[in-house]
Amino acid sequence: MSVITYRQALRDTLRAEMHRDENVFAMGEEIGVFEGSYKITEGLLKEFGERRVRDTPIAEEGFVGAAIGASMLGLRPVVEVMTINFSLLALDQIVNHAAKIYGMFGGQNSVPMVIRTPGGGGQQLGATHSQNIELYYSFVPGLKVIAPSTPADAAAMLRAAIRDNDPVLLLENLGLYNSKGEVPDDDDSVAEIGRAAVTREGNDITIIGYSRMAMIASQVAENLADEGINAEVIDLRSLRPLDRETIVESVSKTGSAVVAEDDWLTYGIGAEIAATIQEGAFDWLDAPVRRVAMAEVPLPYAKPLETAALPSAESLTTAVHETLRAVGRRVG
Amino acid sequence: MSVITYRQALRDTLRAEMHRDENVFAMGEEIGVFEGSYKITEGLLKEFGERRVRDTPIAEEGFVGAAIGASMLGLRPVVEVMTINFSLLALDQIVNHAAKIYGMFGGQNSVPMVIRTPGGGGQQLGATHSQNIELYYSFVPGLKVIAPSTPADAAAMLRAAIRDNDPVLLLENLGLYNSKGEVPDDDDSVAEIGRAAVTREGNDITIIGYSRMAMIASQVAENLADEGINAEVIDLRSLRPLDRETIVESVSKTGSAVVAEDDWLTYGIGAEIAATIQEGAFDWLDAPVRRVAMAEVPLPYAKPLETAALPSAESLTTAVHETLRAVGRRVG
Amino acid sequence: MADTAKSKSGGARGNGGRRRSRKDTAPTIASEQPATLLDYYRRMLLIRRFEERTAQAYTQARIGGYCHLNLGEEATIVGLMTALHERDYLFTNYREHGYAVAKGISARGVMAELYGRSTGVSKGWGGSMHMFDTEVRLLGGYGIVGGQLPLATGAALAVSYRGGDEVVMCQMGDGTTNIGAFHESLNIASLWDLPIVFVVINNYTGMGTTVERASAEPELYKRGSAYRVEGVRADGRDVLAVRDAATDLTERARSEQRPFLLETMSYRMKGHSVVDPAKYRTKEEAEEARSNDPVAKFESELEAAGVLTEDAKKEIQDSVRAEVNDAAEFAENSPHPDVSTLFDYTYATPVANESRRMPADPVFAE
Amino acid sequence: MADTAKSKSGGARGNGGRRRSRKDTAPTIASEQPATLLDYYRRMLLIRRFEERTAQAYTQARIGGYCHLNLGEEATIVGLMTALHERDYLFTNYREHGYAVAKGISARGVMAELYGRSTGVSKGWGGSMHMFDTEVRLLGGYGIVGGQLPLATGAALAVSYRGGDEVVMCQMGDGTTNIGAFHESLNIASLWDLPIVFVVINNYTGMGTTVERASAEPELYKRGSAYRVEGVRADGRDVLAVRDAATDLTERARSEQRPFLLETMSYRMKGHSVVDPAKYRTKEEAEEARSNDPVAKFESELEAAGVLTEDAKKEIQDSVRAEVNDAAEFAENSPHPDVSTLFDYTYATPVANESRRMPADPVFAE
Ligand SMILES: Cc1ncc(C[n+]2csc(CCOP(=O)(O)OP(=O)(O)O)c2C)c(N)n1
Ligand SMILES: Cc1ncc(C[n+]2csc(CCOP(=O)(O)OP(=O)(O)O)c2C)c(N)n1
Ligand SMILES: [Mg+2]
Ligand SMILES: [Mg+2]
Repeated sequence: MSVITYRQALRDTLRAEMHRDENVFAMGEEIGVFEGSYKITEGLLKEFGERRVRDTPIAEEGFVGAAIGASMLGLRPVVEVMTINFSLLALDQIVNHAAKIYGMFGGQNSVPMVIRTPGGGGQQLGATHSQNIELYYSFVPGLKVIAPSTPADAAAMLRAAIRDNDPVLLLENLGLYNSKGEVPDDDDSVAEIGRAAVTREGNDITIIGYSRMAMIASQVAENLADEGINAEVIDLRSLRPLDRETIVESVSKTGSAVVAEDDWLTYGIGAEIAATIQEGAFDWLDAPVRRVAMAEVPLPYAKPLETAALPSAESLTTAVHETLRAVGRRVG
Repeated sequence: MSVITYRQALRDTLRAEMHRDENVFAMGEEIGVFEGSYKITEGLLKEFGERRVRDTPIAEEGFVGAAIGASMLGLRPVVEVMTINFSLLALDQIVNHAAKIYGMFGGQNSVPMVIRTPGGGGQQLGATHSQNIELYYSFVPGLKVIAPSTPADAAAMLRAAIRDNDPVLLLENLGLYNSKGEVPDDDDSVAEIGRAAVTREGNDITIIGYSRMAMIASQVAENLADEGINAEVIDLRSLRPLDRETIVESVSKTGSAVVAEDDWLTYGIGAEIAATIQEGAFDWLDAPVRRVAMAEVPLPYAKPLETAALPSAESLTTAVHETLRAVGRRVG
Repeated sequence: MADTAKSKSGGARGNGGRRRSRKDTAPTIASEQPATLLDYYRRMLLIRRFEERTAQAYTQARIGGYCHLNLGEEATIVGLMTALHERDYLFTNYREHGYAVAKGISARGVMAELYGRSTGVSKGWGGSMHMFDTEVRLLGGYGIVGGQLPLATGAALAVSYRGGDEVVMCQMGDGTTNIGAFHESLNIASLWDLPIVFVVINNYTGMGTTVERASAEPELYKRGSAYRVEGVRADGRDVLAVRDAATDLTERARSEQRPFLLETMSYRMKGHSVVDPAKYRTKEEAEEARSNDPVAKFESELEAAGVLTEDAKKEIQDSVRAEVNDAAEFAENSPHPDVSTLFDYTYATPVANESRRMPADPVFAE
Repeated sequence: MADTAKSKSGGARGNGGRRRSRKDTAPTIASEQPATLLDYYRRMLLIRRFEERTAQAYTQARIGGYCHLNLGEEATIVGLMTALHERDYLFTNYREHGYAVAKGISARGVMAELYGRSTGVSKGWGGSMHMFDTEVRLLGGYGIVGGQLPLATGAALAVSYRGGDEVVMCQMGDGTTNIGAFHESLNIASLWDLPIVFVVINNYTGMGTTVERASAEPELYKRGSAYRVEGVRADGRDVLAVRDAATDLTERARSEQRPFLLETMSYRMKGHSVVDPAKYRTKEEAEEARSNDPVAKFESELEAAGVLTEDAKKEIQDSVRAEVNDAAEFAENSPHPDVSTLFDYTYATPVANESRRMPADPVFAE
């Protein structure tokens, strides 16, 4: 075990996979000479050379599509899209091609590629650079979407994504790159795509999050413990497929739930979680499932506005308190 | 009143608006010489000429973006995107530009444009040409998304969209173009964006749909009446903003609901409807909200597979029956 | 670059859409092996009859969805496919029935796909726009205009990455040269020295929009100049001209490891798809098309040259008709895919919690 | 077309990224009005000092987000803005502080926007990448690479639709010429004869990727050839050369109602953004940049020509410094936007059931 950052976990894993398999290579904007906008690929160009660490022109549709085509011939490209906001330019290639090729042609050709891309607001990047649109991928059959919230998961999930034969989008988050955690040394374990994790056991209420909000959820749960509230925390980890059993099982035990998400509320990821709970745990639910999400506005640049619009430990705590009150429990 | 098709209602309204306001013009692929892939713009080039009925190159990002830019200077373009599947190529312009310009620049410049585009499967067009991805727009603050299900609504809503100062996406459906209905003659009424409609009153259960599925829902409700089941039907009409009050009010009365949607179930439009109901009508809900939606696969071409994968009157009826049984009512 | 681009027979187009092929610069029938010429004729005729039968089956509702035919592009297709080696890869748009047959897929497999049967080359999942066969290396049939360009570029990247000697051919229509993917793909292919030949089938229109009304540089082969990609134009209604131009470029792509752009000039003889009456066409245009029908023209040229005898003609026509009839019968008698297979092709690697819900099913099966 | 494209001073670039301006063909200081030259100098210096102050404020955390500076592009900006009339429209990318000031927005308004205050030109909603002012007709400041091109093309369409005589200028970086929007926009602008000048600020790199490693045709002004759009290259570190090239093209766009492409050759003197140390740059490159600093060079040229006296220089430097200090103070003392305004700018036309939920609020307020 060593304690490393989420960034380091991604870099070490990508590097190890490139050593393990000659078919694995990295491509994306500014990942080589510039060493990555967020430095995930630092040092890789020097180590592997231009053939396997490719700086692309600014052409998201073109280079993501090229990665899909290369994967059709058996290569295993790991594409970095600088931020998920820019992935909109490649959406046709991802949704109408990567996600369709296996099924549309009757299962003749798989698309073993990985797209790594960070979401996340809170950096004062303004309306077009602060979005959380993982929904666009999580909605699409044929794609797999995973969202690690810890360095250990980042490593095990990137490994799983690279070895999987389907197009996998690995959601990162600007707010997680510097977060630290224990990661097993020269580990080769592969996470199972499609499984959520109960990261904290509890009986009072279930808090469900993913990516950055899974981290926030754990922090909130720790603080709630000091108030004597014993929250169970679920890190979704996989947005597609979605692990409904784990969610429903937990809520059937706790009787109430709050979803914490970084995207917009209406039609956001949390909507499916709430819909799933009301259908799967209907008879055990003591209060409506609440969702804590971003205010529905183009995110402003000004700090006070941005801060107010984003979900936080405080807003999550408030929603938990109100939900517990709704089930008739006395809280702070 | 005259009985005309949904297609005719769109054409008559667009034509009338172009006569009413010199700033209104149409652009899109093959809308002029070819008179529209689905003939909505038939005759308009002859009547208005190339200045106001513009055939564009095949360049969705370019011409949708050009419409946004033209609207920034006060024109009111009505853009046809041949099918919503192709709109993915223009998504960056719609989501990162049309939806952001008003807010990101502090409310200085509005974007009074309309995007008309049909969704819909069932035509054996295969995985890339049969998608229902209105979710991608309904999720985005700054956009307005409306989905008329009748010729009368098509007319009143297109009129509203053209006169609105924000970017409005008007969702059409391949399965609705030939449907007929009464439309008031030389009408100038404007639909209110953001309002759902109770298209049939009932006390036993609420069926919620939009676009083609709102039409199916009405048909199903009529048949259910023969069995003595009195269903209330809600046509959402506006996906963004979403009229939650109307939904919750109805379910608070009926005690149960089924959502009928043409898109994929997981993270689909219906998820928000179910999440809204469990939060807003929690104490009145006697059974879980069920969703009838497309099977989660890249839609196959072969007819038997396509038919099996799509929601229908039959599947909706089944879900209604099962829901009523769940609330302890004896049904056929 | 535009100035270095050589214009092969075909030349520039007049505004009326007429085009003349400068036969003096074109390869001659005389200099070819009779057997070779008859083979081309047979393959061109097969595409012609296949598409006529497809149109018939479509109007009889045996085929659904959109249906775009290659009528008028037979010489182009045979010329292009003759230039490719078996190991070379092909990506096309949705107007690809003829390519599928010419690249080596059986008429049965293509027709069965059109009928949506499980014996179809894409198991009935793809239909008219989505022919695919790993064996013969036709890597699709794509319905999104321009969608195949980045994919084909990526395939060429894989070839280059492995130091292979295959070439990728990426077919597209004239209208497709105006979409962003064209720009991004040609730039990447040139920047990375990829072995790929982009072929623009200039059939004079998109759906109803002419090249002149869609492309600010209507001499499409010149568009390679923005990427230092050499462009060539050939007469798409002359199978020999297409074959020679395509062979030259594919072999140069192979040896020089560079991308090239080939534009072939032809004419769509029917509407955009089977259901399009093409009212927007002038009489002159339709007449020009008829009088320059590439199959009829080649036929009479071969007859005039004494290469195609009455007997040979009858033999070929009969065998082609037989092959097409057999394909239609095969398709007609093939089974529809079973509904139980609906969830078989969502993922290649099985995954936990994948949804296998039918529309009426609850989220949680009892 | 490429072959007709005239190369103004600036010439072709060597692979080391050095460039020499052929002064013989460039306009001379001698032939200009001293007052004009001093005005250019003042405006270039204002941008220089403004950006230096911006960098300082950013490192002091008074400014957040990304922050891209115009250091090294002062001559380009002043030359371009001099060519525009007040009624002409400007669209830029995110590297636009200098353009905002030069187009006529007060230094106060721009600095306050950088500080995220409600007195900012975009009311604090946009920040560094999103300057916008309807009055001076700077229609944004866009952070998505290439995003401004279709918008600017549409603005030119509106002008043409109304028969107006305004011109639209659309600025972009060299790396932006590789994205699909570039292709689609130039094609549409040429096809529809729109009055727009696309300006490529060739500062030799994207973030760290050089033009040669990103564009298969690195002489970017030649890329107009694929759309029959005339391209011109000018020395971006020579304010007079840029002014003349830009004036020529904007006036031709106005009178001929045609699009044009202008490439200006300059060099980014610092990292891609304030936080980028630009380690990937060679000593030679940095040295070349310093020795060709457009502001310093113009200053010494004016001094040598006797146009810029010691007194004049002091006066200008003092007033520029004063203006920048005033802007910073103004920004510092301006109010932050009030949280109660969070939902004020989602829609221009009020609409029923719009969500005004804060993160902790339930969907249904009690
Ligand atoms: C991105 C996209 N936009 C629009 C369409 C609709 N469409 C199908 S074919 C076609 C015309 C294509 O013309 P061309 O590239 O010349 O090919 P051709 O049909 O002439 O072979 C259009 C606009 C599409 N399939 N994809
Ligand atoms: C679509 C998109 N992709 C990637 C980025 C990230 N990005 C921001 S600036 C930049 C480089 C742009 O280079 P250039 O066009 O030369 O402009 P410059 O910064 O040199 O002025 C990149 C890749 C982005 N903002 N948008
Ligand atoms: Mg064509
Ligand atoms: Mg640059």
